[in-house]
Amino acid sequence: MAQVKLFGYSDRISVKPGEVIQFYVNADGTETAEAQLVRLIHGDQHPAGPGHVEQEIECPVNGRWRVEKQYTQVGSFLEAADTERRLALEGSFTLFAFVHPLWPQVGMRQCLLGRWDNDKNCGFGLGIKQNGLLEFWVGRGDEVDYLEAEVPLKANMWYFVAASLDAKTGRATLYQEGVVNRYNSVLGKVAPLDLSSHVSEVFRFRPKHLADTPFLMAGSRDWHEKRGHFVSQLYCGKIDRPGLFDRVLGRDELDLIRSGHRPPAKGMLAYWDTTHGYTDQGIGDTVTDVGPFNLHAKGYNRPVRAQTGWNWSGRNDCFRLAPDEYGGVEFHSDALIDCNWKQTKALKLPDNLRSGAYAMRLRAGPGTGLGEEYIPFFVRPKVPTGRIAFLVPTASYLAYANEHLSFDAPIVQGMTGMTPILTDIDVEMYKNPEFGHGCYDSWADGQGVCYSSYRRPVINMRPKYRISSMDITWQYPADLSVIAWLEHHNYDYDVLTDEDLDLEGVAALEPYRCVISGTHPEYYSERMMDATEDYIEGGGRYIYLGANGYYCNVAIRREEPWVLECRKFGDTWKAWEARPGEHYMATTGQKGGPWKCLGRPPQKIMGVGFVSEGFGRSEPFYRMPDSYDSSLSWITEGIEGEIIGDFGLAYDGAAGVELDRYDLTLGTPPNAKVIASSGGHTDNYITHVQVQLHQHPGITGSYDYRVRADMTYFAAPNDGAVFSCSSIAFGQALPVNGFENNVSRLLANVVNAFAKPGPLPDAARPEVTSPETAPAAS
Amino acid sequence: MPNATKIQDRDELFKQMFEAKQRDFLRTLVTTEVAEEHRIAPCGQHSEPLDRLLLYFNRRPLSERYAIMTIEPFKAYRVVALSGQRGVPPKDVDNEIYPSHIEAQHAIFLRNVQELLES
Amino acid sequence: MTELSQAQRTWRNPLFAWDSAQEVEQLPTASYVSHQEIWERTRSSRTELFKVGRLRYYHKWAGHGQSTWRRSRYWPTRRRVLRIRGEYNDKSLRREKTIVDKRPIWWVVGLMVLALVPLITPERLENTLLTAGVTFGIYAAINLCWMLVIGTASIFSLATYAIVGTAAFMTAYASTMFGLPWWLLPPLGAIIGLIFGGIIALPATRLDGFYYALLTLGLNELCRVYFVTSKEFGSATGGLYGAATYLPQDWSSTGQLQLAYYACFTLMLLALLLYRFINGRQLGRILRIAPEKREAFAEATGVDFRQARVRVFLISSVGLGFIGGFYSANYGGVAFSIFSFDTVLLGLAMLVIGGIGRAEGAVVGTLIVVFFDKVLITLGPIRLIIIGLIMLFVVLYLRNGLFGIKQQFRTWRDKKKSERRSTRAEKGGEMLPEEATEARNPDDVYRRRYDKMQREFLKKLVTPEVINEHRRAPQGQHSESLERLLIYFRNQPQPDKYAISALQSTNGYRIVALSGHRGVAPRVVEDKIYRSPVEAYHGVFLRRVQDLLES
Amino acid sequence: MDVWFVVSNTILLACIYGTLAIGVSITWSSLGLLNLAYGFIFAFAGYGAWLFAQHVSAWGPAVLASGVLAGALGGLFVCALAFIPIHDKPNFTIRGLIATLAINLIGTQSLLWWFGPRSKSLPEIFGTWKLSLPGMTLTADKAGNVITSVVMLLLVLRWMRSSRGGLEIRAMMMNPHAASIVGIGVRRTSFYVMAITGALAGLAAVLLSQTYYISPFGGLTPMIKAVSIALCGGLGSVQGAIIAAIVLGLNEALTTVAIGGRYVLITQFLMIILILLVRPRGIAGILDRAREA
Repeated sequence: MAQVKLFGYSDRISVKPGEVIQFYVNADGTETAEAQLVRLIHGDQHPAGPGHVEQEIECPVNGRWRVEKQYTQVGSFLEAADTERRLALEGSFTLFAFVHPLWPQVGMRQCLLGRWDNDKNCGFGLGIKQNGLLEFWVGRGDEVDYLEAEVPLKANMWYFVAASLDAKTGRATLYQEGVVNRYNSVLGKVAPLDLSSHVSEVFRFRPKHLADTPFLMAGSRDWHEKRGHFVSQLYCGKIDRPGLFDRVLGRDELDLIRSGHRPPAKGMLAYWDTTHGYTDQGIGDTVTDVGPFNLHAKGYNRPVRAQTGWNWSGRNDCFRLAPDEYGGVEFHSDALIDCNWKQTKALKLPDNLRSGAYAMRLRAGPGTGLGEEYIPFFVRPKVPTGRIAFLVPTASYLAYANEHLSFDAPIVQGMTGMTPILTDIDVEMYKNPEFGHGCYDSWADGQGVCYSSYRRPVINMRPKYRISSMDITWQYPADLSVIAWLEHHNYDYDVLTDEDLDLEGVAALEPYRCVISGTHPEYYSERMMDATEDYIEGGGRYIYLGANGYYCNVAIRREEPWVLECRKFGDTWKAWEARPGEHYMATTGQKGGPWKCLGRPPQKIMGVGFVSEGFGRSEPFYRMPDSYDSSLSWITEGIEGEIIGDFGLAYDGAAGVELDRYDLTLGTPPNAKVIASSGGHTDNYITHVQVQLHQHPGITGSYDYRVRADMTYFAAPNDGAVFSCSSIAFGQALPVNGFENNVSRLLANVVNAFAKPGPLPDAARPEVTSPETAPAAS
Repeated sequence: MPNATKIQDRDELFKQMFEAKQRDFLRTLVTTEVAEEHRIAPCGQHSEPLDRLLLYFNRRPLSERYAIMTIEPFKAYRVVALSGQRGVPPKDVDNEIYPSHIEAQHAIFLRNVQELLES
Repeated sequence: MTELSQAQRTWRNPLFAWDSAQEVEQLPTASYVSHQEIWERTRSSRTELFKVGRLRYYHKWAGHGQSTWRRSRYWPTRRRVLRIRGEYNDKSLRREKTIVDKRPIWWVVGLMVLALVPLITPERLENTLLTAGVTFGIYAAINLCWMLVIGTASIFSLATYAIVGTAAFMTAYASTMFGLPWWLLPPLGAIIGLIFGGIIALPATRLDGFYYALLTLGLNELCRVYFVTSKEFGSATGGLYGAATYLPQDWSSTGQLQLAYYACFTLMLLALLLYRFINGRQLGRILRIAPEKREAFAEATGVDFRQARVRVFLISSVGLGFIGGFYSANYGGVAFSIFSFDTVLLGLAMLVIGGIGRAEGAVVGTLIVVFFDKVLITLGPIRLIIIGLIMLFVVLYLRNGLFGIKQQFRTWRDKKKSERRSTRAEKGGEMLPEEATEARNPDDVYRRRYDKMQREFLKKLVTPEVINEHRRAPQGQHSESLERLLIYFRNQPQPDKYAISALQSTNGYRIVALSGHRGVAPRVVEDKIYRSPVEAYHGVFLRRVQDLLES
Repeated sequence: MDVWFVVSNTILLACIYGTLAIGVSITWSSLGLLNLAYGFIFAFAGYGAWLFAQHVSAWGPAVLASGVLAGALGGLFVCALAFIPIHDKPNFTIRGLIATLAINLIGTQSLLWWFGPRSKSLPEIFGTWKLSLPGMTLTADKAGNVITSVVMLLLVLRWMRSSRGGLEIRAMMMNPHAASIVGIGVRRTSFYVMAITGALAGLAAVLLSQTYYISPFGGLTPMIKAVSIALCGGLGSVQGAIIAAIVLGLNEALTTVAIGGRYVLITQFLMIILILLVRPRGIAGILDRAREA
């Protein structure tokens, strides 16, 4: 019997009671699954904590669900809206495009442009053969005539390619010329490569067309018995300004197009000007046809727009400056934005549902491992009621979605200093990459993944999941430790997500006296940054309960909040690097990358910012002199001794995994106080590139004093305040010893003070001029 | 430890604490073998104890650092102390003339070790 | 180095000053070893290094560049006149074109020579040569059909000459008895071939290769005995003669011979066409999926190879019958010798010498055997002995006949090459120059060298102290020796890198090795189950140390 | 119909065919070699016996022995030439078959070249006596044939059953891989096998020469019959071969009596085809696990 596997996702991640959420489930080896709505309390199974805790909640859809095998269309491509079948050409025609293949020798045929049915062998197409040769083909159903170029296409080089068929003589001609300049390709002019190839041959027949074949770019129509129609022959690479003529374009005419002239009007059927429609605020998924029939092409799985085009001259680094040089649309054969499965169930949330982290739990077969699936979502209150909000960093969940670091990144063992501990689900995801990647992965062709979405199973956004390369909980399951802590102390809290923050701005936070962040809110859009800053400035009290947060700029479309865009480059540690000139996000037109490089280091809002990461071991915090400041003693009230948090579910310490540091030069408010700092980190903790200009020996834990977490507090305008914990491991120290420990106590002190109406204790008392007690250490 | 409230930059505060601990540790690394190792080859790959000592010495604030002054290239060198302030020239620390910069470097090392042990 | 003091064999933990509970103050460790020592000591390669590079046997044509390359096909197929591969030379980036398959050229040249033979034969040899040529044409045609049966359909039938002979005898009989004109004989033969083939195809579907071979061998013998003993077929005269022939009786014997030569040549061309159409098209392709012993696989993929085999068998039987009819029309009759065991044997020799499964093998094999058998006829039995010896030689030493020599030579050469290389190369060692020529990225060449040096150095760091230290704390602050080992291990490339698999069922941990290829799951390297991650980490460490010491 | 005649002929033919077929069968099952040089060995043994009779002694048993010896020699010769060099090469079965055919061609042509096309005859080995029984007459050659071949066959089977060499051969027949693992040398065993099967062919040659003559190509028909019978009985099975020999002997005897000698081959092949169609692996093809080709 086949192994039972369940995977699912929901259409929304943040819902209010009374709203409808839809679930999509894919099942292997079973036809039914037991569904149960659960409220998630704790998701880390570490023996030192409470283990996995959930509450089953009554709801109308609990019980047996019929589930089925679902199919996913992976790969990005463009489909032309050709309802009148103008592109079903039977006479002479010419196809052309600028292309920048990423992986021509992948061993599978890739279709660049064409109205081609792979199953019925009908139509025509221009593509790349298995061995990398440019190829033009025409099919009659029973037979296909192919014509291929003489030399294979080289990866990462710009070409102008064209193919024409003369209906009268049957002569097919293939045109391939390099359009390499000093900037746009991997090789420059000094490499002795002759890229051009012109081949011609007489074909035996003209194309026969099926009525319903779509005209596709970067893929072609295919059919499978169970799936029905889908798109295969997916292309990896960029296409720039393709077009279609209903006559044969001569070599001279093609040469003109190649040299940058606008294609002639005579005989033009379609000319997709990929640079058309760029705005200051981003680019959509539709590629405009500026030809006579307006056959606009719609992107599927979000082809990457605004990539450098064939004529990128290196002078301009943004599509907003020179849209004409940014005509590249990049396709990847394993891109995935939305699984688009058939809906399995819809649930109208009960009106009395409390705000919190929920999930639809599905079980089939053994009910464990791959036979168990949680589809998580967060319930906001209809009207904010709580004094406290827990802000779930869903944007960062998306960035880390389905990461495959243990498998694909050789450096990860060196970074973590650990051997990965894999589970069945990791292996399953590696074997079946159809649920896509996160922004820590590369697409199969080697380019970094810049789009991630939650409309697909995101297996690391699940309770119980442990990130294999580090053997701790990470993001969602780690954040559940904070929820468990809030539950344990019976705080009156609401749950909010990044999505709400991005859509509603400061209005989402304003009702709350105190906002608590997740353990690793790394990815922040500008709207989220602004809202957070405004909230604090307006008197909000913010607990930054993690580290390496507010670090990287990302972009989210308002109308499609399930997709995140992230570009990685430059002065940061990065899983991949965006090409030069491709640092601006197509979604908003903003520059991506670390906020520090954009002039907004996290220190400016939170007082601390990323300094080091290392894994393997965490250390305790040591109280710093400021904690003995009598005006701040409310923070450490009831804490014995100088050591805080020499325990935790993440490597037995409250300071570890990733660390943030107080840094006046990067904008820590000068009134910030350091309550405690960690020390004694191992040499596996390395100072981040952003805090030094050169790399030299001695920048690791046992040499460099900057490798530390600073627990900071500062008062903000209007009775606002920020408390930053500066360590990812902090949240995971909370559950130790049944939530009775000094980390828990310290956080409770802060939360209680923050949530209480009126000014904070330290504001009430005048500043004490001399310290009361002895120094922290000597 | 200096009075915490006098130092505005909490970073500086931690740095002092860190270095105090580091010195405690580094003092345990000082042995005759380490000194001998340095004498033979002041530059190049070193054993971990020597490496740790050198990395510490080489990252002292400039005002606490020594340098070598060439009196005559390849013939005579002297050890000087940097001021760490623009416009203020280095000061001689003694009158010793070393025939090669290797010996001068070793002399600096010994001085540094001495100061470490005394701190 | 001199005697080490205690201090040098002790590692002091820089974090102990932080006095956190987990820290030990000092641990025994290995003495310091410089990683530079190995670089300084290594002055030359351990094996002798030879100049490399090899001659290019094939002419590489230059690329077309800007000019248009007009290609053409064999009308009306989609097959190109010549298969040409265009590429960049890996080393020089020069554009090159290679004729991948030169066989069409050889065929054209060979067939043209054959067509010209009658015109250039010296007078004195004309008779012998042309007679041999006639035989050659007919036998080549027969062998091509036979090759379809043996090579394409993988039916080891030895009844070929039985079909030809039967068709020949029947048509000759029909011609003598009913006065059929010569041009009716081949089609009639084809019908007889179809019937005969149909009868013997029946057991072919049931019997395994050898059973069938022996059965058909017997069948051949059966036909011989039958025809030899049948009075109607001229048991008294050693054959049946007097059938109609296409050779005009009023022509000179030379003229007749030349006509016969060209007729047989045409017959061979027809057989070649038949071979091409069967072997090169759908039927042949189906059957190539189902070579012997992979039949189950082919069947599983839905290929009806049995039916395809029978169809090929029947088609070639029709061909053979046609040739049989032509045979009697050519010679005006037929002798019993067509059924003789030696004929079968010689035919088999022709196939075997050329190489089974190729048209050129059948034709050239026939040419060789016919040359010995008919041209050197004066030698008597010795010529057959020679043929037998050639056949024996081919079977004993060549894997697939004369035309398999190239492939066999290459295999042999590659084997020798890798043998030689393996005697010189050391495990995990540097790339030898001959290996380096095959490296696509010269960076790899250096990486191998660096890696080798690094490992030589790291081997010296492995001591019981280091292993104990790791057992104590797989993560955390480590002594230099241990840290160096760990950094090396952790930064290895992904393929075959160790990882740990958490077993849900038993709450244990097992060591696996990553594949390094997307979609390929890690493989389990040992059965041992570790109780905790810490034990598993140490297990991985021990394995890595083991691998290091073994390399 | 003369029942006795049929019976005696059946027995006689069965004995000779059995002798031949068992040789083919053993070779196939133990070595995986289909020895189509059997005809040559046959003729070679005949000529050996003839030469012995011509030049040394015409005493029956001695001639018989010389024929057997010559046959064994021929077997060894084939083994050394066609088995040893290629038995571990790919495609051995087909190549072995073709190699033995080549040897057959070379050998018979050499015999033809050396001795000329004229047939030779051997002296009467078993004398010329007759034994008259009620209903039938037993000629010396018939009786001798039967007795000698049965004795020889029994000897061979007995040897195979009880001796070390026989054990090795049987081990090879059952499982060549396992046999080679336990240290039974393929080469050495192959010499045993080929010598014994050659000897059987030699015996058959001498025995048949009592009826037919010795000629270079005289081995062909016996070989084809032997192969067909072995095939029919199920390649590799001794029992099968014996059963098939009896069946085909009976068929031949009956055909001769009923229709006429010239139809013997025809009925025989029809019979074989029939048997094979019913049991594609021969009569004993299921009794013994036939060696996989």
